[in-house]
Amino acid sequence: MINKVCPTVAQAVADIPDGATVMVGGFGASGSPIELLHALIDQGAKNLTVINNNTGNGEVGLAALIANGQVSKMICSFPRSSQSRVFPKFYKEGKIALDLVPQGTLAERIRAAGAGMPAFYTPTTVGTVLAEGKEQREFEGRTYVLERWLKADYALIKCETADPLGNLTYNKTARNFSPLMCMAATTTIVQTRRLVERGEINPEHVVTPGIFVDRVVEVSEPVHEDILIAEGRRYP
Amino acid sequence: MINKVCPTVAQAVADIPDGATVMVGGFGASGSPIELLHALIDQGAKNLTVINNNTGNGEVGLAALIANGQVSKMICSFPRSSQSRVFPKFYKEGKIALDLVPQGTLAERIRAAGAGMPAFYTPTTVGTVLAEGKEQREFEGRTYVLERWLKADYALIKCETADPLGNLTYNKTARNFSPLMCMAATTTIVQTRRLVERGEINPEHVVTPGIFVDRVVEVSEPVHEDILIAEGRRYP
Amino acid sequence: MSTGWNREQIAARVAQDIPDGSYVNLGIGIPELVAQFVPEGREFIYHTENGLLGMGPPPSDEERDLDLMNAGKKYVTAMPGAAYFHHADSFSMIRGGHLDVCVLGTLQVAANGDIANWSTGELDAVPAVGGAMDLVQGVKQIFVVTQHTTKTGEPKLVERCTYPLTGVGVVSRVYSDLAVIDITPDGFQLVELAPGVTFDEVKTKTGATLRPPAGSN
Amino acid sequence: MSTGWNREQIAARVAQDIPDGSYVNLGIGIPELVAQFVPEGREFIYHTENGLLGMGPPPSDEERDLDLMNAGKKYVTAMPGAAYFHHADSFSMIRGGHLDVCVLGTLQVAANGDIANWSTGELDAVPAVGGAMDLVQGVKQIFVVTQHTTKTGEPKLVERCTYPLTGVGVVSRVYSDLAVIDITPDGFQLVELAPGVTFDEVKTKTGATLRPPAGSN
Repeated sequence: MINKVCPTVAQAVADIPDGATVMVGGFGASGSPIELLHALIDQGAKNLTVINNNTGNGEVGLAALIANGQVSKMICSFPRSSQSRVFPKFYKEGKIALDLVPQGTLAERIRAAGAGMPAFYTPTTVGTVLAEGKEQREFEGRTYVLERWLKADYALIKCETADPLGNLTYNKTARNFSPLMCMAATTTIVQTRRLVERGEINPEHVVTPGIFVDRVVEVSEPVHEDILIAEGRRYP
Repeated sequence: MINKVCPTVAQAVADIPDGATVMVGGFGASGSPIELLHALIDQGAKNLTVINNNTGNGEVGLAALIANGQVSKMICSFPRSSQSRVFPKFYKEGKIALDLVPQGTLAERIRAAGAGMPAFYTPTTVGTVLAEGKEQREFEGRTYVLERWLKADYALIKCETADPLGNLTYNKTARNFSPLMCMAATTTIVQTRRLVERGEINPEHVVTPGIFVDRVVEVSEPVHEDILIAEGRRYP
Repeated sequence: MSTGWNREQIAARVAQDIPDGSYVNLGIGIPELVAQFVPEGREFIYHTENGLLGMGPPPSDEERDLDLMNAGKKYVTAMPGAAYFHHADSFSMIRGGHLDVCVLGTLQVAANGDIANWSTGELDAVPAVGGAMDLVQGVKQIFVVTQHTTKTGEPKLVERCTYPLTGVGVVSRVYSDLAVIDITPDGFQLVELAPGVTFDEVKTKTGATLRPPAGSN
Repeated sequence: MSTGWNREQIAARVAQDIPDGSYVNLGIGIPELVAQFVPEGREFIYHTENGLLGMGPPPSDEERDLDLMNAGKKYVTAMPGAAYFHHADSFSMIRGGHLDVCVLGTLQVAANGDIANWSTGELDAVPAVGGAMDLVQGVKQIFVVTQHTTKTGEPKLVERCTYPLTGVGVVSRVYSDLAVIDITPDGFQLVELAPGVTFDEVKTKTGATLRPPAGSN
């Protein structure tokens, strides 16, 4: 019987090596896999390239991973927000690199990697500095930019319900980039609020089919970034 | 209040003009919108280009539309099957054109149209006659073929549940190409087995969000192609 | 004497121009207020790019769900008939031209429809673009909402943007505290003045030629 | 005396080479039979390209659902833990390299791993390709199942395919009624003979050089 369940978050992230490219699900606080991120801080892998829409908030989760000096490069669309202090500081000090990608292009580049398509044309960024140096081409009288797929070695994902085959559902807007990242990473590691038996998820309601998932670990009472920040918490 | 409900299949397809490009959901018999197709036969639009994975079976549904002389070109991946007689006959008589597209490329070209991306690279068909005359290019040491988006004027879709906003769910493998076609057509016309109130479909379970749907008509006891064929039926 | 429209009045004016049944994406700031001024008898469906169609107003404390946010990372609600989806589907709606109207704030908007609203080009700032470049390229109509001038009195409606562009030739209409102005092939053209505002005042505060309304002399 | 494997034995032999936990797509014909011979202690999850992962065996008449078919348009069932999805997601699984094994029938398979299984190139035939070209490009391992020769005795394992290709250099292993044969950088290499079959017989019936098993003299 196939069983992708992993007993602890520590074991789930144990093999992530220095230099890995890691996708992290979530959009701001919603869908951020805080427990997996903190396990990665405990684990200590360095020189990581992290792909996320943002760069974390406060001094927990992704921001704490950056603060701990483990991330050498961020690929994201919106690296600053009202609660984002760690990344801007590191960036201005030259301690971290930034690859800025428009949000829709980021999503589609990740999907393209999961779907086996190395490149596609998009109208986004045409005529802007973000299109500079990129191939451009006209189709039917309109100009488009060539964008490449974006792969990762690992994805760290938070979901609502998972079964031992790795079928997943998400909660509301915590879905965001996560189903795409599951497709695009060589190894997809998922923390789930609820681990259910095989067959408990209606096949019509599965959002991420298990084929895209490698490890599932139950975190039944996940902390939430916004709550941790409101409480003034930091990690470690 | 937004209300996309249309009282009859006849009214739903009334404005499809001669020469239109029409996507038809379904894979073989499953998901085929027979009532909408028969309404289109009654309506009589001619010189249509039809996009479907197949070419219909027996002498009902899509096969009947072809038999009625309304289709000048089919874009599909698999135009013959054990129950497919009309298309092969018309094709051999030179009465209908065929654009043969591999199934995954067909799906992705339709999605690309819906997602606003005019072209993408895929490994499918490299080294085969279906890649002849197409642009090819190497990425990371592997060769890919450039494929273009595929749009339509109309999509005829069958679903399981719809609300007045056009949110849809499907039944099992009757889903197939339909969610993609809803995205890629200028006007998407849906027949639903069950029309429910706004709010009755769980927002987590919506497969096609209403933004992709223009008209919804309830067909509560749809006929099924396999049953009609077993009964030796033909239309009209 | 106070002249022109305040933030709420600008938002209400924008709402008048959105047809019934439109799918709408609202940016942060004044654009968010548009949702409070839907004209009688119309319904708009709100899209937020982080994966929700059918976004509703902010929740009460009891309603609040930590997993239900908008693109500005504020807590929101979902209306009956809403749908959740992932980011690729969400930006397919945007890029694929399925949204009818996007209302955005801006730093500058030019007479040729160019918009610059993501960066002031300062070299030591952290650049952040989010979904702005996707929205301006994909949504059928881009409405820009802005104060007519900066706090220091510089025009925000300009001949050519000096800040880094978000998109080229994409804006169709501008709503400021002073006026509603169309972007036409001939540049800025006045549609309507706010109460107590004169054409000459708007013209003086606009950094490019402003044509009078169509049909006027 | 009957020698070699029958259809079921070929299918059973293929199943031996599929690791536990594999995601598998089975073509029409002998490949379908593989599902009946899953070795003790292993579990395979079956994908059908029309939108189902976790496909189960054919239904009883009572179980039959007209909306639950496989890619060959036969009625099937769904196992506990199954998932439905649309065609773009289904072919993302294929093209994106997420499936482990695809078992396909063929017209010809060449010593360089080329496969021709979609068309005999007859000009008056209706061409039909389906998902074959996607599968051979995308799935990690392509296993081909075939009778060693045609009904008229022509070899189906050839130096170069003469029929229109489905894919170039994609096949890793061939299972015939006579033998299991690997495609190596040096061409066909015998892995295993069916009972009662000799190397020389297989060699004679193969339309290209057949090398003996690795390690043999």
